[in-house]
Amino acid sequence: MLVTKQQSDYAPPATEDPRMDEVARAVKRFGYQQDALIEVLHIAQRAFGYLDETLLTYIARQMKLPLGWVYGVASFYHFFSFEPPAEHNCVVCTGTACYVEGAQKILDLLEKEFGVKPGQVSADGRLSVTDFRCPGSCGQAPILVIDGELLGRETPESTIARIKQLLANDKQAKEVAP
Amino acid sequence: MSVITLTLNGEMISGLTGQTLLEVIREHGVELPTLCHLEGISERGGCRLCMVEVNGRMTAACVTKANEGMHVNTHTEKLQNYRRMILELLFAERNHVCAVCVMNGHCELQSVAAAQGMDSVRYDYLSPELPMDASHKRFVLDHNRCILCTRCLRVCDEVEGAHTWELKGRGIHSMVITDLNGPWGESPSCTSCGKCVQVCPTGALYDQGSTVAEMEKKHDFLPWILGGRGKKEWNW
Amino acid sequence: MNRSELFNMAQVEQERQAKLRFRILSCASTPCLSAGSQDVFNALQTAVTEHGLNAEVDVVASGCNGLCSHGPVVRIQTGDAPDDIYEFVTPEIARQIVARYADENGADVSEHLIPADAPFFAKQQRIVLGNSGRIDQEDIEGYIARGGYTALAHVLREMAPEQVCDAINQSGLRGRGGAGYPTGLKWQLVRKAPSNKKYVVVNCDEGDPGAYMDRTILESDPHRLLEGMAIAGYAVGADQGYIFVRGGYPGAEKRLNQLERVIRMAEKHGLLGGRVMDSNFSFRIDIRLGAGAFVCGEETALMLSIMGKRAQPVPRPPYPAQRGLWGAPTLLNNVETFANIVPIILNGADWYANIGTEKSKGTKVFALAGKVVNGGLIEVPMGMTLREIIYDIGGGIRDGHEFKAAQTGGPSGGCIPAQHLDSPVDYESMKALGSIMGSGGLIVLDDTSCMVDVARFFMEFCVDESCGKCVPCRVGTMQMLRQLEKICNGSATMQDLEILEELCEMVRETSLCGLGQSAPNPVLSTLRHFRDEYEAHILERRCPAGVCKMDQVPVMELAEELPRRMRSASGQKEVA
Amino acid sequence: MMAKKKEANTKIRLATAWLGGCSGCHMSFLDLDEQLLDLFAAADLVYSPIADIKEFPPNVDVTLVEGAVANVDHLELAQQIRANSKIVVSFGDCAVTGNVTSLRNRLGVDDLLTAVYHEGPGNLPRGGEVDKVMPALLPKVLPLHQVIPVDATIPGCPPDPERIWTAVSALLAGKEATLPEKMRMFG
Repeated sequence: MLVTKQQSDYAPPATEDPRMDEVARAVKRFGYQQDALIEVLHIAQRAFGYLDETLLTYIARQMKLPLGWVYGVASFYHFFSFEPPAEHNCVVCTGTACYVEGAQKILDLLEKEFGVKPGQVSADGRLSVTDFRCPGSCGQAPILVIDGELLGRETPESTIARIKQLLANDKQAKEVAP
Repeated sequence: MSVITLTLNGEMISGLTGQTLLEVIREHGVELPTLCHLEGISERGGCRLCMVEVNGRMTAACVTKANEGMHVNTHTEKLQNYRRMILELLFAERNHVCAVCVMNGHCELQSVAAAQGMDSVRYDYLSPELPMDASHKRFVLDHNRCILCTRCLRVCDEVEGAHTWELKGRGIHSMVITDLNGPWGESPSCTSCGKCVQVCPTGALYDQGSTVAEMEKKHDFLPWILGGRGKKEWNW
Repeated sequence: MNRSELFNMAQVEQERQAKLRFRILSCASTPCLSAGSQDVFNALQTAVTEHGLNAEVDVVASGCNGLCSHGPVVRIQTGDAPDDIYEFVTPEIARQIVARYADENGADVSEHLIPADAPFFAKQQRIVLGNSGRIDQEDIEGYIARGGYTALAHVLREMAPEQVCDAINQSGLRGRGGAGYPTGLKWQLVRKAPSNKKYVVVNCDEGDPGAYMDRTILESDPHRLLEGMAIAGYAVGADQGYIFVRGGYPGAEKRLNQLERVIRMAEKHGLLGGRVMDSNFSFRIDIRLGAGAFVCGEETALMLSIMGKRAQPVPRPPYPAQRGLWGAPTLLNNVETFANIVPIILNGADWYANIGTEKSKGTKVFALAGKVVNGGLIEVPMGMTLREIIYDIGGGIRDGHEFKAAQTGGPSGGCIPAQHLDSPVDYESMKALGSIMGSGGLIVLDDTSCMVDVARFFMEFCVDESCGKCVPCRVGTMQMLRQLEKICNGSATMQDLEILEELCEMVRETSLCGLGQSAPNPVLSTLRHFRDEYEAHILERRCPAGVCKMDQVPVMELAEELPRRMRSASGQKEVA
Repeated sequence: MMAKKKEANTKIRLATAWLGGCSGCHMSFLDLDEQLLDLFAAADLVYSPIADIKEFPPNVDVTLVEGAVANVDHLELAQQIRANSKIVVSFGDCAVTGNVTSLRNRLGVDDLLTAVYHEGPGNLPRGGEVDKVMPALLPKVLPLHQVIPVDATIPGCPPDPERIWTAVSALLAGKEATLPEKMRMFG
């Protein structure tokens, strides 16, 4: 039988990556229901850190959805990212309470110190800055989340100090390692 | 289907249950401007040009079912003013430079603006930096002229059945894309049927090689196909 | 689990707790975590072990006590005496607290003890938050010991579905998501909609940037939500519920796992799932994740998101009560609304209808934040004045500044100035003042805030959150933002203000969904109450609060300004 | 003698100005051909790029402005025009919409100058062009009505003579220059 290229392409591509298996298991767990796309994307992003073309193609084929559909949904929601994450991530809450308490000053100083605006990654790929609304800790505003750690009542200076410390620790660790 | 009676601009008119207000209004010879609406594909209700006042409240005629006893006004001063404002917003959103556009003279946005008396744009032109995609061997996509009406998405999904087109992002950053945001020419799902190009109201989609004012579009094929397939007029 | 098993379980847990010397509830909700409450919790556990009290003392990670600005907060329950609540607890203080309760001669920790009559607590009426901070975040026993699931038991045995809808209707409860639609009416609509399949959805996406009521209720007292949803399911004839909850925010994963465990726990005890409490009623609850889109506050967008699609609202009608999820009639309420159901059933519709004002019944939870002394999660009867909320509960403005405005309703709401501080807080009064009740964000602004800048902040948010489907919202918000930016940087003229006002009206009237229709509200309300600030920016070229940079000039003045700028730039170069 | 002077005084004082545009609108204006005779029977041309008049005169009745506002000279002239004209008409798409002139708006002024004067053929030494050689460029090219109030518009790139005549003859007759739908199209 003649198998055209298109047909063979449409099967989910074979993969050795165990993280892909995790995604495949998730699709299966949701009974291949197409309406679970957002759940599957959450799981995929957790496993890979971001959503690249291979991964999105894999999901589309597993769930039998048009490619554009998957991309359209993933790009609609701010949580999903198509770029690899930086080594360190500093999330600054820009919700109303944090804004009122000076979150913009934190962002301004971050840009001045590290040259990174919200949504950007530093040139060396080590630090990304994200703005986010909101983790729901308004009583402790302004709020930061540095590498997953939730921090309240921060100032521009304390933020810079924390990040410098973080970057310096890496350097030390690298110097010790070899 | 039963007959319903409603008031259109002070006159009693009749329509059928299930019809949209837009259908009823146009049947009675009152012209409403539209951009995202296209007969033969689903309604979107996005461009808001067909806004009318129903019992004093504004609603888009294309997505509102005609109901018994509705009082509909289509051309109040406020509505006319809002329509011009919406057109100004569209012209300010992207880089609509009619003079150097392939669709100059045939463009729906251009002619709706002229018809509605939109003589200038008071808002800041946003002048976004937008790419063009000329990777397809037959067609070109120019985001500068796109008004995000999504006719291309709908015709591709509903008539051609390929679902090549999608929207990416949201809000002011929305863009039409093919598949995973790759070059159109490399789209694995595109059948190059060209329906999207023909239904596009502006110069966002056009034939390779056309130059200023050369591109014209025809969407007569839609009722033809939809009558044949959808309404099962082709019985062989 | 049937009715008698439920009561038995409650009794066992009550007796167990009664035998303890004391219980320590350490707040583990997000604000306290950001203040370091995990370390406090660890210190408490270690200290209890060191005192050899493991068998006699509970150390529990609890939900929110409300006083988030003073976190970490620790609550001590000692028998029948009123609870002691400690603020600003550090690991060291935590050890001292344990020592104090273990042995009367321990160090004095009263400095951190909040007086029992502190107005922050005394002026509140905690119904929705009744269990919050008083029970373990997860364990079902604690909830059942406080009467949990008896409302569901009662409903299933004693009430017909219509009676439940009627009771909710009689209570006068209105939707707490913002618009204030009568909850009972909505339930009746779904109940009457003809369909074999119906759904109950709770919106816990909470996109308002500055509000965290819903997440906190979900964290602090999750079983109450499940019970409320099950009652709703029974009343409207649905067998499937969805909790639409935000994923992806920092700490979300832990919360989601917790919620998942809570649902499984309720299923394990037969309080959810097939044949609930041995009745003929079945009700499953699943979690669906949001991924960061404020527009999901619009019900049609929310349902699209649950169905895994781009959350672009579709025109109504049809309303979700007619055609919702997968075309089936769907009941959609927010967390706080569902959290009100259990107390209404337990105490009766009349009891509830006696709280609040004529048209706004019951209590409202607010996330009080901004420039107040006491920020946090509060619950007050409807009709309390803003002044009482801000000055009595909130303790007034910090650092000797002047109150300027209260922002309610987030990006869809508005700002209420000082002259209206004595207005009662209810749906109608807020609307009359040009704001909305909203879901409960309440941000207090002082004289260091520029109201034009606040309007600009919210418009930036709306631009970011517009789904892009309809032109007025997609481009109109962007153009409004442009005008506001011009006002804030000094380049605006009075004509720009006119353009802005005209756009506000157009976007409000022609947008497809609630997001666009309400996007101009922050501008309209600040224009209404603080027009002088707008005019100072434009006519006098100054920002009265000193927030805006004002470093640009109107186009007309560029003829002089541009050559000057260029000369100074090239002059600097020559010097360098 | 007296009669002749009086007659001259009753003529409409017409001006045309050329800001940031290609002069195509003026070419189209000249294409009015024999209608020009009718026009100048009723109007005096008191300022125009096609007439050698240095200063924009006072008390102008109608001024047709071609081109968008791209630099400070345009800005100053636009202000002079407004101050000295009863009726100001945006003449052609550049004045009405910014059109081709505004295509540069996607670039920053510095990048634009670099691209044109330094990266293009025949490199010039850097510096000086900003305020010695050429007038300072505005950050964005603007349509005329975003700089001064405008009373009427004649769209088109260029507007064809028919449109120009329809608008101008209406203005000369003291009527509003409202164009019919077909003549309102941009482009």
